[in-house]
Amino acid sequence: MTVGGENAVVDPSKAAPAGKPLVRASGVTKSYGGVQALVRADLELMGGEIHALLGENGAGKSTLVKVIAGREQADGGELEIAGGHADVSVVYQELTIVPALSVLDNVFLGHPTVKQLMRRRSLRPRARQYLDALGLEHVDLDRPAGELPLAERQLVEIVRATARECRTVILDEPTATLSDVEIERVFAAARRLRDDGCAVVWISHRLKEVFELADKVTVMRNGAHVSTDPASALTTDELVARMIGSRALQERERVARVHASGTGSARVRLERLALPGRFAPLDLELAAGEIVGITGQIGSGADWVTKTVAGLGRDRAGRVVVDGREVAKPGVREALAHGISYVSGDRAKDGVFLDVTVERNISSMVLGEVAPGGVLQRGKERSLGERLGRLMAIDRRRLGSRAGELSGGNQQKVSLAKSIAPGPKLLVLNEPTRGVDVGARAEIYDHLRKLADDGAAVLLFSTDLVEIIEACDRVVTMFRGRVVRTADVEGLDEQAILRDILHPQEEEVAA
Amino acid sequence: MNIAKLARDNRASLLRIALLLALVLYFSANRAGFLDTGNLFSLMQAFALLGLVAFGLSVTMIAGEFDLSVGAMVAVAGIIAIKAGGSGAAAGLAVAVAFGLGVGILNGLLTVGLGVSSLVVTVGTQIMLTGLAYGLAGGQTVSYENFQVAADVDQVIATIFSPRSLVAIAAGVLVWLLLRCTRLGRDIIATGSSREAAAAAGARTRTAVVVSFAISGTFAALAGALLAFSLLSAAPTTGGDLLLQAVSAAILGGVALAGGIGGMAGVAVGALTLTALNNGLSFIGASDAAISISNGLLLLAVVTISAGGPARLAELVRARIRRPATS
Amino acid sequence: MSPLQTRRPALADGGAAAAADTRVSEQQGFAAWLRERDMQTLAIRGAALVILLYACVAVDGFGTVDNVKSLLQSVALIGIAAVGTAFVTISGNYFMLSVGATTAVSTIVFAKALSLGLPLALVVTLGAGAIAGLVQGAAVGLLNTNPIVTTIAAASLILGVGQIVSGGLTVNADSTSADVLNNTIVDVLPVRVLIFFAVALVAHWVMQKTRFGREVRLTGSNREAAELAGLRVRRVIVLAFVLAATAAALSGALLAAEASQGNLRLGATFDFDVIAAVLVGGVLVTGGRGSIIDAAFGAVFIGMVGNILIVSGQPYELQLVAKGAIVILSIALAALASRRRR
Amino acid sequence: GSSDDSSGSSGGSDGGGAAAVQTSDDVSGKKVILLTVTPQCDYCARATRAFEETAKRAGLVVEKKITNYDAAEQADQVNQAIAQRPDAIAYWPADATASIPSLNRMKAARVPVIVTNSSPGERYSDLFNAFTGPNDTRLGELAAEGLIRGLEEKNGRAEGNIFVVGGQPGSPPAIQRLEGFERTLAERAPGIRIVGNQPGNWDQTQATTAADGLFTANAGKNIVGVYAQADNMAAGVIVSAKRKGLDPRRLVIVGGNCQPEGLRNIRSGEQYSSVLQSPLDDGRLAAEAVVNVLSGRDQEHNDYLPAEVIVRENLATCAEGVG
Ligand SMILES: Nc1ncnc2c1ncn2[C@@H]1O[C@H](COP(=O)(O)OP(=O)(O)OP(=O)(O)O)[C@@H](O)[C@H]1O
Ligand SMILES: Nc1ncnc2c1ncn2[C@@H]1O[C@H](COP(=O)(O)OP(=O)(O)OP(=O)(O)O)[C@@H](O)[C@H]1O
Ligand SMILES: O[C@@H]1[C@@H](O)[C@@H](O)CO[C@H]1O
Ligand SMILES: [Mg+2]
Ligand SMILES: [Mg+2]
Repeated sequence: MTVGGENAVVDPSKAAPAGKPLVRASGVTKSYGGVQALVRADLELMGGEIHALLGENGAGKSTLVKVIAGREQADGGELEIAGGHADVSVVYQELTIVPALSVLDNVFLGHPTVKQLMRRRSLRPRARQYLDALGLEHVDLDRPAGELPLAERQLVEIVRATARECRTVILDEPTATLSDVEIERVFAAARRLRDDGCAVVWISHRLKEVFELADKVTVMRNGAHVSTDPASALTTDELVARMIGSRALQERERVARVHASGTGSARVRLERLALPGRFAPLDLELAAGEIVGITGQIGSGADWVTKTVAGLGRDRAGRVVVDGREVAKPGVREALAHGISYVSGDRAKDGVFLDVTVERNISSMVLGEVAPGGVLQRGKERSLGERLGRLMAIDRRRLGSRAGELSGGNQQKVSLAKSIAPGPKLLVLNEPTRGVDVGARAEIYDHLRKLADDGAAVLLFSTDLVEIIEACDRVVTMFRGRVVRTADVEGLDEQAILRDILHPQEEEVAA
Repeated sequence: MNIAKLARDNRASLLRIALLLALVLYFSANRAGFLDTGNLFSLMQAFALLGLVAFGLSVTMIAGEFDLSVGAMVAVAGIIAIKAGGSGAAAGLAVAVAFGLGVGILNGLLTVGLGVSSLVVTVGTQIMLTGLAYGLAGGQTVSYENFQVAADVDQVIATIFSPRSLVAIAAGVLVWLLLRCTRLGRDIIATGSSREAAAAAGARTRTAVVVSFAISGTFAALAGALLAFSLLSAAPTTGGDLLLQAVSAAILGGVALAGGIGGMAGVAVGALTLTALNNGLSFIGASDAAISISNGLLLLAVVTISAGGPARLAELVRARIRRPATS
Repeated sequence: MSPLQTRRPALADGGAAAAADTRVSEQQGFAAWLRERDMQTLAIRGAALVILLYACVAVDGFGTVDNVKSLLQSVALIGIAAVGTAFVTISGNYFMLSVGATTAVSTIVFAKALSLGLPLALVVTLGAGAIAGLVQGAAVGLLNTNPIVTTIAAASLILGVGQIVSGGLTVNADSTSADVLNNTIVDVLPVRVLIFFAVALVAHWVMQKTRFGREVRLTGSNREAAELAGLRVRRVIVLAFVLAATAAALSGALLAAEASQGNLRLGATFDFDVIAAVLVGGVLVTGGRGSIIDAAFGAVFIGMVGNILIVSGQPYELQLVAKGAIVILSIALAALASRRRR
Repeated sequence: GSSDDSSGSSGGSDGGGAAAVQTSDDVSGKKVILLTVTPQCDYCARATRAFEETAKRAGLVVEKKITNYDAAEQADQVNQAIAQRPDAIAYWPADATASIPSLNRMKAARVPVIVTNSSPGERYSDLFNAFTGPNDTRLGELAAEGLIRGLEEKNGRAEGNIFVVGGQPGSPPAIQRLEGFERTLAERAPGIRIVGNQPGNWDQTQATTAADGLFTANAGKNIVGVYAQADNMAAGVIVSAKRKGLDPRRLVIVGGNCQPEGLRNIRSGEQYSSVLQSPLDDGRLAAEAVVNVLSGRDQEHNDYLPAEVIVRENLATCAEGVG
């Protein structure tokens, strides 16, 4: 029906009869400048099902979602939505919580039924109900949303999507910033929606979730539809093969893990390191060649350990020692001078320069090297960009694009490449593969491993336990600001780690 | 709600009010008569102009935009009011305000329609409006013959107010209500706080921007028209300093340049602070240099305090002191 | 091998090769060049060219060497100040609203200092400007104060000091010692214009090619990310303000040399002209994007439009209306052009 | 009136010289509030200073309120001044046209008012006790006289094309000077044609830009002279002429206000004439008028500054006036 221009939408007053799809997109195309984001995208959503939408970074998932929600105009193709764009609610991949508004106002922002003269009193109980359902009983309705931690903001966003009471609910990587407990709540919410007859689209790079949750799975590759199957008919390997296509599986063959713990010499020592109000004094040694994971729920302080080591905790106590030299005072530059490099957990906020080209992002932490004597050398910058781009599996042709034009996962790779550029002695990462697809994630782990093999130490905070187990040699688990235990990953399973960070036994909590 | 928490949550607002009180205290201690009704009337008259313009401008700032054209609007609206006021001041006022509304909407539409920074758009309209002012006035100061009108708009009400200052106060209250109690107001704040996020969430960001410019255009025009009737004349050069004063008032009042933050109560305090400073300095007959320098110091102090400057300064100093000890 | 082939993506890059995404069509030649540019700056340059050609043909007296010379002379001072201000803008700190005050007080400092000889007078004036910039930069960069209010405050302080120094009176300058600044080289290139070109080119080079310039841009693009990346954010901001204020002081010195006097009202109206030049030049107000040379173009563009209108005998009000309309038209053009591109 | 321009400086019956006012017990200790304009303009600063000195010598207590040519702010200052109950107000209107409501208020409050420098006009003369300051129409006439003399001297006859670089458009001095200037030319030298007029806003740089355009626009018309409404703007015109390769000495450039720039350029021959308008006289006359009004002495209602054409021969008069 439509080619270009407005996305034509079926009259919303005509409800979709049973058995008819709520949303049907076929042959949708969309390009940004020279980039064809959607080549031929098909998707059909039925009420009462959870439909996983999978694909590599840049496959076009988010773009398709935006077209369905009416946020972007397709260049061509057909789109039918039973209830119109207004019957589609979306949790976008990038946070769309408005920091200056209260939690209450955020929940009802853009809600179609809110009257021009707002009567907040009548909205409060409704908001409360939706928030409580996602485990946000403790969150004050009047608190500015910008003050909430990242995970809670993400949950509020999900609350907003459910509060709209649309028949199609699309969740674009809703769990990327959440830890397992919270993820369970989101699962429950998604199931409730399905049981109420909604079509739920679930986009995620965590394949485990998909098998747990989804009824149907659609895979996209290079902007086009690859396949749609019942989830039960697929295996992980099949899924991965479809997602990454010709690159197939041999690329996932990983460098064998060398357990370095106890073998290498201690490169980094944290001695009685503490940040008042965040985490209690802890001791930790990282050997050269070792990847140490650190994990915990919100409020565990685990993420603050990485930030503090990277120089961000201003009031820290204790010592950070790298190769026998103490990092005398807090501060990012000081940490960098001692060979500590940091990868932020919030790439849009402070992880990448969205306005700046990929190449210039990559060189941003080593300007001294690409500009000897203060004058930039184009060739040096270019070859640096190419080298690190290759390591991080960033499309070479995108080196000249503004980072903001890349898909979320590819932005994450840029963030990593940038921090690896200085050749750090200690690489500190905060949720390093948030939103990164399986293929690229494996590549990133490989690279972390190579970096470690070259003698660096790696400290990695993640709430993704699969990541901890896949990527790390040792893990530090934390609960309410204290270390629960430090253990070799080998022999640990997710259950064990989860137990640590949820219900630590009294005697296990370090004094 | 306990008072300590309330005080902690509103530290910045309390600081601002304290500053205003300190100024008032200083001037009245320095010279008897500062708080006399006659002088308070003069203070409120000054507020009538600055406050009104600042209220409007700060709505655009809260929406994450900026209206550089308010100063020129004050001038041109005054001229329009006088030219169109031949058959009666009310008609002149109406035409001028309608003009302000129209230009405001135009500013807003250009900004959202072109998807460019409103600073650039309003630099353009600012220059054009000034040209229009010169054109309409034919290079002259235009004057109004009906003396009664000036007496009316500036007549004393309740010893320190006048219709002009009451209009300004009413305008502030209206916007306060808009931002607090309406969906549009919420969308304006959301738009300023995070444009992309607000739009993605379905807030009417374009409407919000256009409305905020409509408000600032209307308020500036209203201020200009009332001023013209108060002075019985209007000149293309009016309002030259007003823009910077209004920005200062808004920022003193806690409106963030980045958008999303601030409210009319704060802006009122900000405008009153500037007004009290200028009124006070003029009251004690301060020298030219003293006026400039105290204005500068006050602004610098407020902006430093509101940036958490003293604490940062202490921190920087501590860091300096600590460094040699560790090496 | 044709250039087309050399730029093909290398697909045989081995195991960890970049994802081969066939959708990215690498654009060549003009299209690629176009994509790289900021449409606003292109639109401004294009519009400038069109207007220029039109004026040369249609406006009597416009296209003469003398007119172009005097046009550039009158643009030079705004241009120098705009080039300096662009550092502040690109660093993410909007504008320096103390440009006018700095220029005005600099005319007094220069006029007073000229008795020490030209070189010393320049050093003193630029030094005073640099100090003014240092103070503002320190407030914004170290104490995180709001740049707009900080520079409005600084303008008041600077003018206050200027009043104390001059008592509000005009300071006469012995202009003969500053004559070289008023000269014209081989009858075509006025020294002041030469200085403008030199300042613009050097500043442009600094912004594009030096580490400092890159740091300014990155800081303006995202200050928090810049801090996390270990860039010298504070130093960068302080320096941006120092450069801007020094440029404003240089404008003041040239102005005083030309006027043979210092006066608090000389150049006091520069603020808005400078802002208009920077904006029309396509520098992104929120920082990060834009180039120095385009701020200079912006100044020339606005000056040229004004000149054409005067030369063609238009009344003052029409000049203003036309100038404003052109500012808006140029950005509209740019916006439409970049929309078409998508 | 043409007789005013050469009348004595302190008007009134005692008609004495500069230091005629004696400290008399009837005014000393009385409070006068001076409402004045920007300290950033040289002329204003000098006039304000002269006022203060003269008033203090007479024993008056002076309080000063300054505005940067902001009529709105000045209206508030008038309210404040009335509240402060002075014995008299000396009022330099930021915009004479906008001063009527303020004059009404001061009159209603029964405060004696001396308007200085910018006259609201004859129509409103019952609203204030006296006006002292320049007669701007007369200043324009004298500028025209200078131009005519210069053309006769340099070219043998008073004819040809000239242009005008004016003050702030809309400001009374700019309007009135042009009026007087044009009228005199029409009467006495109809062969002189004004071919262009652009504002220089009392600013040298802007005057330069305006002249740049005017010289170019009229390149074919053989410009023989320029009227810049103040000497600093004339200095801008000279700069522009040099840029165009014109020798200012061969043009007849006339200015006004007797500013330091004018002194210098007339001496060097690059400017032909100026018009005497001494800021010192301006300030002093106002202060003397305050004293006269307060002590019940006679005070002429319109007390104009002495004005005359200044050329190289009588430059000394000008130098004295500037102080
Ligand atoms: N605003 C834009 N400008 C230019 N290119 C864009 C823009 N938005 C998306 N793209 C490009 O479109 C393609 C599809 O991106 P999209 O965000 O849909 O991928 P995705 O499947 O959601 O990936 P991810 O899993 O990383 O989120 C990518 O190549 C991306 O770079
Ligand atoms: N992400 C979303 N999820 C669910 N509903 C949405 C979403 N975005 C928009 N909507 C709904 O679609 C409606 C129209 O949104 P749209 O963005 O088209 O409004 P708009 O064009 O911005 O309005 P205006 O022009 O008045 O600013 C909104 O009222 C909202 O309810
Ligand atoms: O000549 C005028 C004076 O009369 C005064 O108004 C100030 O500006 C000068 O140029
Ligand atoms: Mg995506
Ligand atoms: Mg919208």
